[in-house]
Amino acid sequence: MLLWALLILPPVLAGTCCVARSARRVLLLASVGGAGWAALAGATASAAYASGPLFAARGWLYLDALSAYHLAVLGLVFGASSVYAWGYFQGELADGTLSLRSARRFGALWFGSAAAMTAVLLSNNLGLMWVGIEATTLLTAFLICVHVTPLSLEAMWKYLVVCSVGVAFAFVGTLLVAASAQRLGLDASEMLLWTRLRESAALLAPGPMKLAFLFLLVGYGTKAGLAPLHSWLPDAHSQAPAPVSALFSGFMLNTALYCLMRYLPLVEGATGGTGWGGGLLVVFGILSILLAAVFIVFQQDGKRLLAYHSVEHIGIIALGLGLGGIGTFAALWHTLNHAVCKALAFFSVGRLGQMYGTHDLGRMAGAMRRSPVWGIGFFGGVLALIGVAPFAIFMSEFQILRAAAAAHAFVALTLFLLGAGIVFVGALRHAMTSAWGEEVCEPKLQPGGVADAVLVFGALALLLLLGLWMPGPLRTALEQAALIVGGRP
Amino acid sequence: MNDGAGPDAVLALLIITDLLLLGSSRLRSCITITALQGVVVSLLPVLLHGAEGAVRPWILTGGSMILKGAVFPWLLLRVLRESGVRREVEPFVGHTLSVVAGVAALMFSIWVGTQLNLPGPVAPNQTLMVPAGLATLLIGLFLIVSRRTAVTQVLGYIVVENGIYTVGVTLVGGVPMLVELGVLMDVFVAVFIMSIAAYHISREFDHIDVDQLNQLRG
Amino acid sequence: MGLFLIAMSLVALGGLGALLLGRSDRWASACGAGGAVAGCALGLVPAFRALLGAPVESLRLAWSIPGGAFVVALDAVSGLFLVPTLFLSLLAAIYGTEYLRGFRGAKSLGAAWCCFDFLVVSMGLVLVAKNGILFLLAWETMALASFFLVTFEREKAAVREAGWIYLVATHLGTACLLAMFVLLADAAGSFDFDDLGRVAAAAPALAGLAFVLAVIGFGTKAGFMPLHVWLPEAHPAAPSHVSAVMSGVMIKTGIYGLVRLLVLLGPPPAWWGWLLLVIGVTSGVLGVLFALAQHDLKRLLAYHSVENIGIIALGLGLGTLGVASGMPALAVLGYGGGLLHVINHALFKGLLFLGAGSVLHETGTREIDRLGGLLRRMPWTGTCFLVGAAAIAGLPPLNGFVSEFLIYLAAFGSLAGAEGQVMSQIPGLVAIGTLALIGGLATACFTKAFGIVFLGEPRSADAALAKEGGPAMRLPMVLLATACVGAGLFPVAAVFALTPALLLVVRQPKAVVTAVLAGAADPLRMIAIGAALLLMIVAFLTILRRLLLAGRSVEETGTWDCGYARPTARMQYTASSFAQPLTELFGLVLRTRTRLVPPKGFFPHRAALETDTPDAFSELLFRPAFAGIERALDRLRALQQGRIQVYVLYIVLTLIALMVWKLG
Amino acid sequence: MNWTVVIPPAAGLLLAPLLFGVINRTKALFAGRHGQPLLQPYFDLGKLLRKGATYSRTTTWVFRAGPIVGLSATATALALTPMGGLPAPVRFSGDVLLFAYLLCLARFFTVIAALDTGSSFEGMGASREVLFSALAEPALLLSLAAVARETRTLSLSGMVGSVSAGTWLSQGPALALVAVALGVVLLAENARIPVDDPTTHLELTMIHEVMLLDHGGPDLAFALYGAMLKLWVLGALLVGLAVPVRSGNPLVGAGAFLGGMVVLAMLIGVVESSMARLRLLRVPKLLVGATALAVLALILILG
Repeated sequence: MLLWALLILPPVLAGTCCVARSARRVLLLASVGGAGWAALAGATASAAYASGPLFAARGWLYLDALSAYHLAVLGLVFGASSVYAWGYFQGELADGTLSLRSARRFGALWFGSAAAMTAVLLSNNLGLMWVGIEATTLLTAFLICVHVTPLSLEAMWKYLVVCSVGVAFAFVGTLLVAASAQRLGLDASEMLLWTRLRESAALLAPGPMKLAFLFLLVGYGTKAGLAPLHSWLPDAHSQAPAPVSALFSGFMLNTALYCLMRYLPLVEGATGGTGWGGGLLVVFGILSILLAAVFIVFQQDGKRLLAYHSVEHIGIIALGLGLGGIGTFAALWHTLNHAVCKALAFFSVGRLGQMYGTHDLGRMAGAMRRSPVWGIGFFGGVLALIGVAPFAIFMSEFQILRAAAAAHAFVALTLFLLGAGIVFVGALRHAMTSAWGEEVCEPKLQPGGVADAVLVFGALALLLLLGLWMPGPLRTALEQAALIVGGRP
Repeated sequence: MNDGAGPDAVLALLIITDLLLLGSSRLRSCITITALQGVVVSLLPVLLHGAEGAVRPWILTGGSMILKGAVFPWLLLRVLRESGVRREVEPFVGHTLSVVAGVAALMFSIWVGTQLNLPGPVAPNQTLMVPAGLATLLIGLFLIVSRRTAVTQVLGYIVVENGIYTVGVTLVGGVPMLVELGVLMDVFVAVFIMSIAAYHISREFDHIDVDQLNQLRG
Repeated sequence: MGLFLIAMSLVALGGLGALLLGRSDRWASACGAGGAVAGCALGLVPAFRALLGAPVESLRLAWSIPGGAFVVALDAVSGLFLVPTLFLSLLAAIYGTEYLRGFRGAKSLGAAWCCFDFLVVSMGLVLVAKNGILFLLAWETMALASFFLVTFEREKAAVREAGWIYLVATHLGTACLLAMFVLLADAAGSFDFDDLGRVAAAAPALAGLAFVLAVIGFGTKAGFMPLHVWLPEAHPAAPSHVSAVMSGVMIKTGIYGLVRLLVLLGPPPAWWGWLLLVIGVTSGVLGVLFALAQHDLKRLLAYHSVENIGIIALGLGLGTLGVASGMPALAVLGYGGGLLHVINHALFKGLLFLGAGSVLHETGTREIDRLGGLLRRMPWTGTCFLVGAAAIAGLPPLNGFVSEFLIYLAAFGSLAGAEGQVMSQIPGLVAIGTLALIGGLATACFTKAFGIVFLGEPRSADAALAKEGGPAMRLPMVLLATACVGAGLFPVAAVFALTPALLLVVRQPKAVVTAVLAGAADPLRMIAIGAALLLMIVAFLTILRRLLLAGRSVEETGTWDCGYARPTARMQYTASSFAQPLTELFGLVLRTRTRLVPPKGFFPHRAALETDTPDAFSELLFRPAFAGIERALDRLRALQQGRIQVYVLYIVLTLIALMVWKLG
Repeated sequence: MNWTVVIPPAAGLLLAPLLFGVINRTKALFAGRHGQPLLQPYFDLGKLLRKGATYSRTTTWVFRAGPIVGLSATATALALTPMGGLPAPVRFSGDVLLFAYLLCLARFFTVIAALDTGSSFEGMGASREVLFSALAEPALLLSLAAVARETRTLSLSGMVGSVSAGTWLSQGPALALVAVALGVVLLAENARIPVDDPTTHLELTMIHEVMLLDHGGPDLAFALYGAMLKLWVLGALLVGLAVPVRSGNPLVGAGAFLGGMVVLAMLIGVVESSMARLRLLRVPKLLVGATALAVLALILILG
C-alpha cells in the first residue's frame, strides 16, 4: 500500500504543478510536496525495517533493507533540495526571469524524476528497473535547461546522448541476464524478478552472466559517472540549477550504482563468489578517483569542482563495493555521507553563484566574509568532502581503507590514498581562496532566511555527528543492506 | 511459412541497411533507410515467436513498426526541415572507410558470438542473428561517433536500439510484456526528446552540427 | 582517569561556550580561556600522578564506529607528555587573553578560543588514546583546530598560503599513519594498541614497514628535517600563544607517537636506531643553520624547533640502539635524555615564543633588524627571553643543559664499549660531534636573537616606542623562566621523575634502570653543586664590584665608538651582518639569496642590501616535485575536451576493452 | 677532603696573570726589546681595580653582568681542572661537559655584553667570536672524547690522572693528534695569534679585545682576569695531558706541571712572534682541521 502511495504521489503532484496558476504556487507546491513525499519515503523505509521486506503487485514491487536504505537517502536529499529550491528561486521570481511555463516544467519534471528514481528502487523486476533508469535520464534532461541557454542546451544534449547510449548497453546486459536465466525455466512474469534470481544465483549460466555484467557495468556505470564514462557529468551538473545538481549528484548517480549493487550478488553467485565482479568495480573505482583528482586540481568553476568530487566519491563507493567485506558496509555508509555533504556543497555554491553571478571560485573570493552562512556551508562542505576529520566522510573512507587492507589489495590502497591526497591538495587551495581571499567583485547579497542557516548548520552537524557516533538503527540498517549486496559487515 | 527463410531475409536486410547507412551522406535517405531497418527489425517477434499463436508478438511488432517506421522519420524530417541541412558534410570518417569499419564490426561481433555459447530459444539456423544484432549495435555507435549532425546521432541511437532489439528478441523468448512496452516507451520518449533538443539547438545556434557544441570542457 | 576526562570536557565546554558567546568578544575570551585554564590545571593532577608512576588507570567504552572503541589509558609515557602539554596550554591561555585583546571587534575571538580549546582537548586525547581509530580522530581534530588557528589572520595571502602548506603537509603525513594503522590492525584484527603490539612482534617485516610509515607520518608533525617545511611557514603565521603551544607541545605529539610505537612494536632492530640517529643529525644541524640565517624572529624560533626535535631524535636513536644492542646504560640515558628534552624544550620554546609574541605585540614587527634596545623598554620580557635563550643554547645552570648532558653521557658511554668494534661506537662519535656543533651554533644564533632584538639602540620607531606588556602576558613568561632555572638547578628530581616512563620504554628490569639513573644522578648532583658555586662567585663578584666602585666616579656617556663622534642607531651591527660569517661559511647548504643595490657616485643617495634564506628543501625538493606533478596532470586534462563523439567513443572503447580483457 | 685539593685552583688564581707576563717577555725577547716586567699583568689588574667606571647610556644590566658572569664561569671551570698530580676539588664523571659548557657560558655573556653597547665594532668582534667558538666546540669535545675513551673515564681529573708515559707509548700518535687539536682550540679560545692578535691597534682586525672596548675599571679588570684564567685552564689541561709525569711525589708533579705551563707560555710567545695572524677566512679551515684531527684520534683509539 505504502509502495503504491510512494509511486502514485509524485505524478499527482507533477500534474498539479502543470495546472498551478502562478510560478510562485508551483514552487510552493514543489517544496511542500517534496518535503511531504520525503516524509512518506522515510516512513516507508522505517516500515520496511520494522516488518521485513515489503512486497506489492505480485512481487513486482519490492522493498528490502537495501532499497529501503536508498529510499531513505533519496527522501533526505529530495526533501532538502525541494525546501532549498523555494529559497533558491526567490530571486528569479522577484526579477521575473522564471516564467510560469518554465516553473511548471520544473515542477512537473522535478516530481517526475522523483517518481522515476522511486520506480528504480521499488521495482523487483530488473527490466522495469532499467526502464526507470532510462526514465530518470529523459525526465531530468530538461531540468538541466530550466533556463534555455546555449551552454545548458549543449550540456543537455551531451547528457541525453551519452547517457541514453550508455544505458542502452545496460539493457543489453539485462537481456543477457535473462538469457543466462533461461535454464532456470522461469515463466515470463518471473523471469527477471531479482528475488527469484538471487535465490538461485548459483544456477545462472556464468558465460552470459559475465558478458551481461560487462554490459551492465558500462551501462549503469555511465549513468553513475564512473570514469572514463563520466564525461557527461561535469557539464550537466554545472549547467543545471543548484537544486537539480544537488539531486543529481546527491542521489541520481547512486540510483545507477544501486542497480549494480543488485547485480553484484547475481554475478558473484554465478561465478562462484570468486570476486570476479568485485575486481571490475575496484578497477573502475580507482580509475574514477584518480581521474577526478586530475580535474579537481585545475578546476576553477565551483560547480564543476563539485561535479568531479562526485566522480571521485562514486569511485570510492564502487571501490568499497568491489572490495567487499567491511567495504560494502562502508560504501553504503559513504553513500549517505556523500549525499548529505554534496547536497550541502551544491546548495551553498548555488546561492553564492547567484550572488556573484558566476561560479568562478576566483571571483567568489572572500565569500565567507560576505555571506557567512553560505560561505561556511561551502567551505565546510568542501572540507568534509576532501575527508577532513571529524566529519563523517573521513570515517567511511577509513573503513574502506580497512577493507582494502583486509582484501590485501595494497595497490588499490596506495592508489586510493594517492588520489585522495591529490584531491585534498587541489580542492583545499580553491576552497581557501574562494572562502577567505581578497574580494575581486562585489556580490549582490540576498536576504538570508532562518531556513538557510538551518539547512547549512543542520547538514554540518549531521556530518559531524555521523563522523563521531553511528546511531544503532543506522548501523543495523547498513548491516542488513550490506548483507543483501553480499558483503559481511 | 517455414521458420528459416523469414529470419534469414531479415538478417540480410539488416546488414544491408547497416552498410547503406554507413555509405550514404544524404540525411533524408539516411532517415528513410533507418525507418526501413526499423520496420524490418520489428518483424522479428512475429517471425520467431509468432508460431506459438500468442497475441503478444503481434502487438509488439505493430507498436514498434508504427514508431520506427512512421513516428521517428516524421520527427527527424521535421528537424531537418527546421535546420535546412541537407547532407552530412565531411564526417570524421569518410563514407567508404565507414563501410569497411562496418564490415570489421560485423567480424568482431561474430567473434564475440563465438566466445559465448548462448543458451536460449535460438534455432540452429539463426546463430548469426545475435552477431548481426551486435554488429548493428556497434554500427549505430559508429554513426554517433563518426558523424557531425545531431540528426545522424539520433539515427545512430535508433540503429543501436534496433540492434539491441534484435539481440533481445533472438535471445530471450519471453521478456514480460510490460517490460517490452516500457522499453518501447522509453525509446520513443528518448527519440522524441532528442529531436526536440535538436530542434532547440538548431533554433539557438542555427546549425545542428553537434561538433561545434564544445564550449564545456576541462 | 575520570578526573582527567572531566578536565578535558571542562576545556571542551569552555570552547563551546566561547563559540556560543561569540557575539561578545569579552565574554567569549573569558569563557574560552577560563575553560582552558581550569581544565588544564585540573588535568595536571592526574597527569603528574601518572608521570610519577601511579598505577595505570584506563577506561574502555563501546563506540558504535566499526573497529573503534573509546579506549583511553593514562600511563607514565602519556603522563610524561601530558604534563608539559597541559602546563604550557594553561599559560598560553592566560597569555592569549591579553594578546588577542587587540583583535576585539576585528575578528571573532569566540571561534579562535573554541579552536584553541579544542586543540588542547585533542592533544590531550591523542596522548591518552589507546585505540587506533580514536587516536586518528583526535589526531585529525588536532590538525584541523590548529589549522584554523594558524589561519587566524586569514585575510593575508601569506597566512593563507602558510595554512595551506600546513594542512597539506599534515594531511599527507596522516595518510601514512592511516596506512600504518590499517595494516597493523588488519594483521591484529583490532585497533586496540595492546593487540597491535602483539602482532608487530610476530611479523618483523610488517613492523619495519609500520615503523617507516610512522617515521614519515609522525615525523611530518614533529618536523623531521626533510618533512619540516610546514613548520617555518605555519608557526610565524599563528598568533604567538598558539605558536608557543604548537611549537612547544603540539609537534611533540609526533615524538609521542614514535615513542608509543616503539613501546608497542617490541624490541627494535638496530637499523631503526640508525634511522632515528641520521634524522636527528640532519634535523639538528640543518635546523640550527637555517635558524641562524633567518631574520624573522618567529621563523628563527620555528627552525630552532626543528633543531631541538633533532636533538630529541638523536637521544631516541641512541636509546633505540641501546635497546637493540643490549646496552642498558645507552638505552636508559639515550631515551632519558630525549624524553627529558621533550619537557625542557616545551618550557624554553614556549617561553621564547611568548617573548617573541610580546615583542610582536608591542612593536608590530617580527623583523629582527628593525628591533633593538627593547631590554630597557621591556625589562620583564627581555630578562625572561634571555633565560630562554641561555636555556635553549644548553648552557648551565639551566634545564637545556641537563637533557643534553644525559645524551652526552649516553654517547660517551657507548664509546666505552669493547675494543675494535668501531661500528658500534660510531653513533656515540657522531652524537658528540653533532651536539657540540649544535651547541656552538645555537649559542651564536641566540646571542644574535637576544642581542639584536633586546640590546643596543632601537633600529626603528616601532622599537623605540615599545613598552612592557600587561601582567597577563608577563606572568606566564616569568613562570616558564622560573621553571627553566628550577629544572636546571635541581636536575636530579627531574631525572628521577622519568623512571616510570623509562621502565615502559627501555624494557629493562627496574633494578637496571634505577641503577643507571642513579649513576647519572651523582654527576647531576655535582652539576647542581657547580651551579651553586657559580652563582656564589657571581654574587661575590657583584658585591666586590659594588665595594670597589663605592665612592668612585661612575659616569654615563655615549658608547665609545673608536672615536667616532656621532654614532646613530642605524650604524649598529644587524642580525644579518652578525650571522653573515657563519652563513657565508655554510653558504653551500643555506643558499642565501642576496640583492645588492650598490652606492653610486660621490654622494650616494640610496644603497640597499637584502638577503633572504628560503628553505632549501621546499625550494629544491617539494616545489619542483609539485610543479612536476602539476605539469603531468595538466596533460591529462585533454581527456575532457568537449567533443560528444569522443565521449561516446570512450564508452565504446571501454566496453570493447572489457570484452577483450575478460572474454578474450 | 683534605686541604690539598684547594691548591690547584688557588695556584690558578694566583699564577694565571703570570702566564701573560711570560708570553709578553718571550715576545719582547724575540723583538730584541727588554720588555715589561714579568709581573706587569698584576700591576695592570691592580690599577684597573682602583679606577672608577664609565658606562654607555645605551647599556643595560647585561653589560655590567657580562664580565662578572664570564669570570665566574671561568673560575668555576678552574675548580674542575686538575693540575700536575693533584685532582680538582670538584670532580665527577661527566665534568668534562660541565667544563666545556661553562666556557661556553662565559663566551655567551661576553658576547651579549659586547652587543649591549650597540657599537658596530663590538658587534663585529662578537660575530667573529661566535663563529670561531662554534667551530672550536666540536674540536674540544671530540678531543676530550678521545681521551675519555682511552682512559675510560669521564672526569678531567681522572683523564689527566690516568694518562701516563705508558699511555703515550701505547697510543702515542692518537694523543699527539689530540694535543695538537687542543693546542689549536686553546689558541682560538684565547684569541691568540694565529687566530687573533691581542696587541693589534686596528679595531677592525680584533676579535676578543674589541669586545672589551667599552669596559673600564673593575669590569675591564674582571674581563681581562677572566681571559687569563681561561688561558690557564685550557693550558693546564693541555699540559696535564702532554706532560704525563706521574711519580708519587707531589712536588715533582707540581714542578713538572709548572714547568710545562711556562714552556707552553713561551711556545705561545714564540708562535706569536714568528707567525702572522691568519686572514679571518682562513681561521675556520684551521678549526675544522683541528676537529678532523680529533676525529682521527678518536678513530685511532677506537680501532
